[in-house]
Amino acid sequence: MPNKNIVRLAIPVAVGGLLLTGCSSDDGGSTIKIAYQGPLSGQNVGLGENMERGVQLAINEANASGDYDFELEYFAADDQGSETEATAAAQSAIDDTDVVAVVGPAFSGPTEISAPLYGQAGLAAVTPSATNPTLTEQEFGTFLRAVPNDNAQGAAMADFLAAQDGVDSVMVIDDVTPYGEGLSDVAVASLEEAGLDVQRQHVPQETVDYGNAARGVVESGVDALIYAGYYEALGPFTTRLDEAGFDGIGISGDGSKDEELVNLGGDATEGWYLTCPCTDATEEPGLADFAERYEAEFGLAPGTYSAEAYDITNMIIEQIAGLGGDPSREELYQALAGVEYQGLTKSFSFDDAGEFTNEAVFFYQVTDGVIGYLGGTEELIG
Amino acid sequence: MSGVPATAARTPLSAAARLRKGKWYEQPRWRRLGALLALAVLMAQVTGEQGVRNDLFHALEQNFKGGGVGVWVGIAVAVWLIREFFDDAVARGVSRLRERAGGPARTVRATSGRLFGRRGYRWGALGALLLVLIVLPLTVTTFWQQVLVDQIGVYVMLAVGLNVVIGWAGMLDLGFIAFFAIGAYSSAYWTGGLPVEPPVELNNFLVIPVAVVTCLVAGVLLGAPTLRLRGDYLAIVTLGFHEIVYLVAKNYAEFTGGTRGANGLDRFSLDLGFWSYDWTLDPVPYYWIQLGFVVVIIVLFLRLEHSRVGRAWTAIREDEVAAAATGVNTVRFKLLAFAIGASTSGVAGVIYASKQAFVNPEQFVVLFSILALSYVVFGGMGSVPGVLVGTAFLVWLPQFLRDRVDPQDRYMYLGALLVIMMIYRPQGLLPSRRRQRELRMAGEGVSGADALGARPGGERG
Amino acid sequence: MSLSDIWDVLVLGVVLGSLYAVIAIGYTLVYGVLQLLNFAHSEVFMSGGFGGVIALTLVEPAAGPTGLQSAGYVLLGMGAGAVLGGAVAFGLEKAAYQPLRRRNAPRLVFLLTAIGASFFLYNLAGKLFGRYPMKMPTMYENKKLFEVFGAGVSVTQLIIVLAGVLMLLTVDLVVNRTKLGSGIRAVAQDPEAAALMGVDIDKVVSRTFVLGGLMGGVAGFLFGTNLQVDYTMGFLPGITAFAAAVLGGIGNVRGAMLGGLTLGVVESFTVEIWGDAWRYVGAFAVLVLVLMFRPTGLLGERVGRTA
Amino acid sequence: MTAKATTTDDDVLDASGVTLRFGGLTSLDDVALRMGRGEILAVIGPNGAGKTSLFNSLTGAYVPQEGTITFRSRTGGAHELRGRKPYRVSRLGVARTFQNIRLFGALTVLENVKIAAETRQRTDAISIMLGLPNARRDERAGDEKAHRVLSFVGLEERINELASSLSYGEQRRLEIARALATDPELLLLDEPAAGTNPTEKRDLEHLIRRINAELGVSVLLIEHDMKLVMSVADRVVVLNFGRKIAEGTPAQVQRDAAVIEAYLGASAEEDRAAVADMVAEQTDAGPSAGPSAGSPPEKSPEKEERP
Repeated sequence: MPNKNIVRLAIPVAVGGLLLTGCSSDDGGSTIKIAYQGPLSGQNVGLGENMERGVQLAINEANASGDYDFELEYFAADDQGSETEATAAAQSAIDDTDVVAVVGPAFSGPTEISAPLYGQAGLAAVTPSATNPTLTEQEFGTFLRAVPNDNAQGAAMADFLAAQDGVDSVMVIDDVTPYGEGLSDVAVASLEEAGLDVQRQHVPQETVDYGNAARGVVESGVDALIYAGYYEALGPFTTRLDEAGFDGIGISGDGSKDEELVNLGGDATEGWYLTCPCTDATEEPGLADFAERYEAEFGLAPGTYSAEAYDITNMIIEQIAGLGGDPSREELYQALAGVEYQGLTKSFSFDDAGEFTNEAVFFYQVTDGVIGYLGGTEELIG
Repeated sequence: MSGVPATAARTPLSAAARLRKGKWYEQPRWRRLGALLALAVLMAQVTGEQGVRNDLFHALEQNFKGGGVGVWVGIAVAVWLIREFFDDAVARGVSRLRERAGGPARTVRATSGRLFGRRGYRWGALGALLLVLIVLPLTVTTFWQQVLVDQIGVYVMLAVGLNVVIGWAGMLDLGFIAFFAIGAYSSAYWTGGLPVEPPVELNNFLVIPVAVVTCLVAGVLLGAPTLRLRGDYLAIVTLGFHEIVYLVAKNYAEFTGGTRGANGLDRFSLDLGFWSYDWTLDPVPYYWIQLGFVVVIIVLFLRLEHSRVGRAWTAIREDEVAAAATGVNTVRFKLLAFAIGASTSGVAGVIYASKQAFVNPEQFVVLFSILALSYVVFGGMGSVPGVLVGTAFLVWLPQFLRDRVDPQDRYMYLGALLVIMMIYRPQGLLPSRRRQRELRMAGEGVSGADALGARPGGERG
Repeated sequence: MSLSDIWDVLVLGVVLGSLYAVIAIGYTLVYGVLQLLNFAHSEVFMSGGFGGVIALTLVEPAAGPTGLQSAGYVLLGMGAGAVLGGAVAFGLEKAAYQPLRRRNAPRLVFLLTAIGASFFLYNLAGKLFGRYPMKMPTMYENKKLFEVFGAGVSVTQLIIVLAGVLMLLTVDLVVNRTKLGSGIRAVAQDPEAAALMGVDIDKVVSRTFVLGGLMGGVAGFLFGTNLQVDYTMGFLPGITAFAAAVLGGIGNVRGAMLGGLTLGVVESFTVEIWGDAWRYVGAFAVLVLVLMFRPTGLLGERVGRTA
Repeated sequence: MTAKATTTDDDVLDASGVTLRFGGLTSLDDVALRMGRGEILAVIGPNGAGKTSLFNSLTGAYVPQEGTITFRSRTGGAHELRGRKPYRVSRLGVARTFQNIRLFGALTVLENVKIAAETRQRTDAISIMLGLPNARRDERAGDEKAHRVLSFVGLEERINELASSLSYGEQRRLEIARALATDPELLLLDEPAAGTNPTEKRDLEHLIRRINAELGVSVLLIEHDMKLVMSVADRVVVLNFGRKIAEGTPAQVQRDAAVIEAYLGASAEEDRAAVADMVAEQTDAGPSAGPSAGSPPEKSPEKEERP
C-alpha cells in the first residue's frame, strides 16, 4: 500500500517540474529596463501604485522626449508588501538581465529580505520610501535610501512640539507597523531629550474601533498627540478624537500626508500638522507641472511618494545616459552612489552607507480641508 | 421544541410552492437564463477595469460602457440557446469526442499502470522521480528557484503536516501557521537572533529538534483543552490561537523584535571538521534541505497512516462515537495528530527562517493558515500525492499568473478556482481512496462521515 | 479606573458588541440550517458597507442636513446595505452552496467553498471600487447626544445600538413567530423530517441566507459609518462575530446576541487595560475558557439540535 | 432452559438506582440491573422505554445523574462504569454494537476489526514511523487476531471488501466481530436482529449462543424480535418509560400483564408486532414448553406491583 502511494506522487510532481522549467525561458532584448519593487497587489496596493505611476511617468516621458538613444521599459516586481513574496519579487528583477536598476523596495520589511539579493547581484536598489533606520546599517551592498530615515522626521516633530507654548505632555501613538514603530521610537527619544512628558501607546492599523484609543488620549490630558502611521488609519482616528473632544495639537508623519486623509477624516483633520521629507507640489512650480502631467496620464492626482519615485527614476535615467546608454549594473550603482541630483522634490545624494544625506523635513498643516505647506523645520522653529 | 415539525407540517408550504411554480419566471428554462445573465454581468466585472480612487463608479461605468457586459451577455445567451434547444446535438458531439479522446487516455493509463504496477518498476520510477526533483532547481531561473524554496517548498512541507491533522484525523485546524511561526521564532531565538539571549547558541540544524519539541509542547498545550470540542469549534479556537501567537510576535517586542522583526539571522551551516559548508543567499541548497525533509517525513507519515494509528484516525474521522466505543482513545489520537502536524510545521519554520535570515510577524498572518488549508483540500485531503501536487500547483499558479493577468486580481481567480473545484471535484485533484469513498457514501446518504471528525448531533449515540 | 471610566468603556463595548451580535446572527442562522461555517459571511458584511457608500454617494447628502434629512440618509444607507448584503448572500447560496447541498457534500467542502467565495468576493469588490478605504458620506453631525452615568453617547453610537436592538428583536420574532421561522427551526432540527413534512428546504435555506445577509448588510453599513469602508473590512469583524456566535452557542439566535455583546465588552475592557494591541487576546481567552466549561457555548445550541 | 445461578460475587454487572435526565425529561428512573457471569440477558420494552439510554449509560456515552454501575472483571477487580469515558469502558472489557449500525464504511472489513483488535497495543508512534520490530510484531498480532475473529463470525471470505459494501446481515455480524475483537467479557448488543431476514436471524441466534458458550462472554441484548429474545435469553428485563416494570425468565415475562399492557399502550407499529409475537409464543409454545417454563426460578423475579 505505501509504495503505491509514493508512486502516485511521481506523475504530478514531474509535470509540475516540467511546467516550472517551461516557464523559465526568457528571450534577451536590447532594451533597458527599470524595475519597481513594491506592493502592486494586496493590502497596501494604494501606496505601491502611487510610486509605480511615478516610475512609469518618468519612463514614458523619457521615451517620448527623444533625448535618449535608448529605449526604456518598465518592469514590475510585485512583492505585495509582504516578506514572503520579497525574494521572488527581487529575483524576478535580478533574473531579467535587462534590468539595470530598481526603484524600491517600497517597504522596510521586504527590503530586509530583498536588499541582500540585490547586493549580491550588484543591482542598485534605490528606495523612495523604506525609512527604517536600521536598513542602512546592514551593509546590503547596493541599497540606497533616497528618503530621509525616520530619525529626521521624529526629531523634527519633537523639536516642533518642544518649541510650542503650552505643550508639556505628549502622547505618541504608533500603528504597530515597522514604519510607525520606527518613527515613534525616535519621536519618544527626542521628546524625552527635550524634557517633555511622554506617553506611548500602540494602536494597530487594522483596529476595528478607535473609540477606546481616542478616549485614552483625551483622558490622559496630553497637550499634543503624535500619530506615527498611515492616513488610512489616521482618517477615522481623527474623527473619533474629535468626537471624544481632543483639542490638543495633532501631528503625524509622511505616511499620513495624502490628500485622502482629508477625505477620510473630514473636518476632524482640520489643524493637524504633517511632516514630510518632501517639498510641496503646489509650492514648487516644477512639481505643480508634474502633478498636471501625472493627472493627464493616469486620470488622478499624484499620491504619497509619486513625485519621489518620479525623481528617482529620472535620476537613474540621467545616470544611464551619462554612462553612454548601456551601463552594466555595477557601473550604474557606482554612478548612483556618488550622485548629486536635483530633483523636483529635493536634491539627492548618498553617504557611504547609502543613507540619504539631505535631512530636510518640511511641515504642512490641514487648513480648510487642504494640506497646506508651512515651511521647513528651520523656518518654523527658528 | 417538539412542536416545531408539527407547526411546519400544518403550514401549507408545499402547496404554496406548487402554486407558485406556475409563474413563468419560476420555470427552470427561464431561471437558467436568469442565472446565466447574472453570471455574464459578474464575468464582465471580473474581467473588467480596475477601480480608481475617488471615483466609486469608474469601473462599473467603464465595464458597462466599454461593451464588456454586451460581449458576456451575448455569450450567455448563446450558451443558453444551445443548451435549451440544441442540447441533444451537443451531447452527441461531446460523447463522440470523449470516445475519440478516450482511446489515447486509456493507453496512457494502461502504460502508467504497467509501469507503476510492478514492484521493481515502481522503485525505479520513484528513484527517477527523486532524481528529477534533485536536479529540478538547477534547470530553472533563480526566480523560480526562489519561488520553489520560499513558497512551494515551504507550503508543501506545511501541507504534508496539515494533511495529518485534517486529512487523516479529520480535525479542522485554522491556526496551522502559528506553529510555523513558533518554529521560525525558535530558530531566531536559539541562534541568538532575537533581542533576548538564549542560554546556549545553537546551530540551525540543532535547532530543528528543539523546534520540534517546542511545537509539540505548544500543540499539546493548545490541543489538550480544545480537542474535545466539535469540528467547527476547534476551527475557531485554533484560529484564535493563531491570532494570539501573531499578536505576541507583533507586540512583545522585548522578546520577538516586534513588527520590525529580527534581521541578520544565522543561516544553516555544517562543519564536519574535515568539510564544512555554509548556506548563503543561494536558494538551491535550501531546496535540497527541504526536499530531504519532505521525503523523510512522507516516508514516516505513510508508515503511520498504514498502521494502527492511521486506522484509528480514520475511525475517529468517520465516526467518533463508534471509535470510542471500540476502545480508541480518541482524544489521545487527535492530540497525536495535532502534535505531529505542529512539529512538521515547526521544522518548516526553522528552514524558512534560516533561508530568509529575517523574521517578522507579517510572515505569519492568519491568511496563510487559510491558504494552507485550501491547498490541502484542493489537492485531495488525506492523499499525500494529492496534497503535494495541489499545493505545488496552487502556489505556482499566482506566480505563473503574475505576468498574465493583473497581479491584483490573482487571489480573486484563486477564490473562483476553489469554488469551482469544490463544486465539480470536491475530492480534490488526486484524492485518497478512503476519502473518495467517504465522499461518495456521504452523497448517497449511506454514512454519516462528514470529514470533520464529528457529525452534528453525533454525541447523542 | 474610575466609575465613569468604566461606563465609558462599557458604552464603547456595547456599541461594538451590538455590531458583532448582528453579524453573528448571520453565522448562527446559516449554521442552524446547514451546519455550515459560512466563512463568506464577512464578505456579505463588507457588501453592506459598500451598499451604503454607493447609495449615499449617489444621492450626495446635503451639507448641514436637517434632522429629517439625516434620518432619511441613515435609513437609505441601512436599506442599501441590507439590499446588497441580502443580494450577495442570496447569490452566494444559489451559486456556491446549492450545488453542494444537492450532492449532500461534506461540511469541509462547504467550508472550502466558503473560503474560496470569500477570496473571490472581497477581491472583486477591491477591483470594482478600488482598493482604498473610503469614508461613509456625512449624513448628520455626529455630536454627543446624552450621557449615561457620565459616559457620552454620540449619534452614531445611538444609531448602532438602536438599530442593533431592533434587528435582533426582529430576527427573534421571525425565527420564533413566523412561518419562515418555523421552517428554519424545522430544517435545523431535522432536515429529512422537515422535507417529509412538506417544508421546501431549498426555499428555507435560501431565505435564511437572505435574512442573515440583510442583517449582515446593515451591520456593514453601520460599521462603515463608525469606521470606514474598504474591501478587506470584513475579515476581522467576521472572525470575531463568528467567535461570538460560537461563544453564545452556535445555531442559537439569542446566544449570538449574548455572545456578540460579551465579546464587544470584553474587547473594550481588554483594550482599556492592556492596550489596543491586545484586543483579540482577551476575546479569544474568554472564548476558550467558556468552551472549556460549556462546550456548547453560553446558551447551548438551540435553534435546532437540542440534546 | 434454566436461568443461570447468580451469586453476588459472580455478577459481571451490577447496576442500581441508575437515573438519567435530559433537561426536564427523565429517561431512566432508578433502574436496577444485575447480570450473572456467562448469562444472556435481554432488555425489552416499547419504543422510547429507555433501552438505548441504558446502554449508553452503561458504556459511558451518557453519564447518569444518579446510581452506581459496577462491572466485575474476571481478574477480580470491581470497576465503577458511571462517568467513565467510553474508550475506558471498552478497555475494561465491555463492548457494544449500535442500533443503527455504525461501521467505518470507507475501511475494509479487516481494517474495521483491526482497529478494535489493536486498541490495547502499546507501541508508540515513533516506533511505528521508524518501522521498529515491535511495531511490526504488533501489526502482525493485530492481523492474526482480526482474522481469527472474522472467521469466528463467518466473514473470513470478505476480508478485503469495504464494510459499506456488505449486506445488512453481514454488517451486523461485522459490528459484532469488531466488538469481539476488543476481548470483551460483557457484550452489549443493541437490536442486532433489526432489519435482518429470517435466515440471517437464525444465524444471528446461533452466533450469540456461540459467543456466549465458546468465548464465555456475557451478553446483554436489546431486542424487539420476541422470538429471538425468548429463544436465546436466560432472563429478560422489561423497561417502560424509563422504569423497570418486570424481570424474570422469558416465560415469566411473557405472562406478565404489566408487560403486555405496556406494549399495548405503545403506539409504534413494531411494538404491536412484538406483543402479537409474545401472545403467539404464549399460545403455541406455552403448554408444550411446560416443564422448563414452569420450573421455579432460582431467584424470585423482582416485579412491580400489578394493578
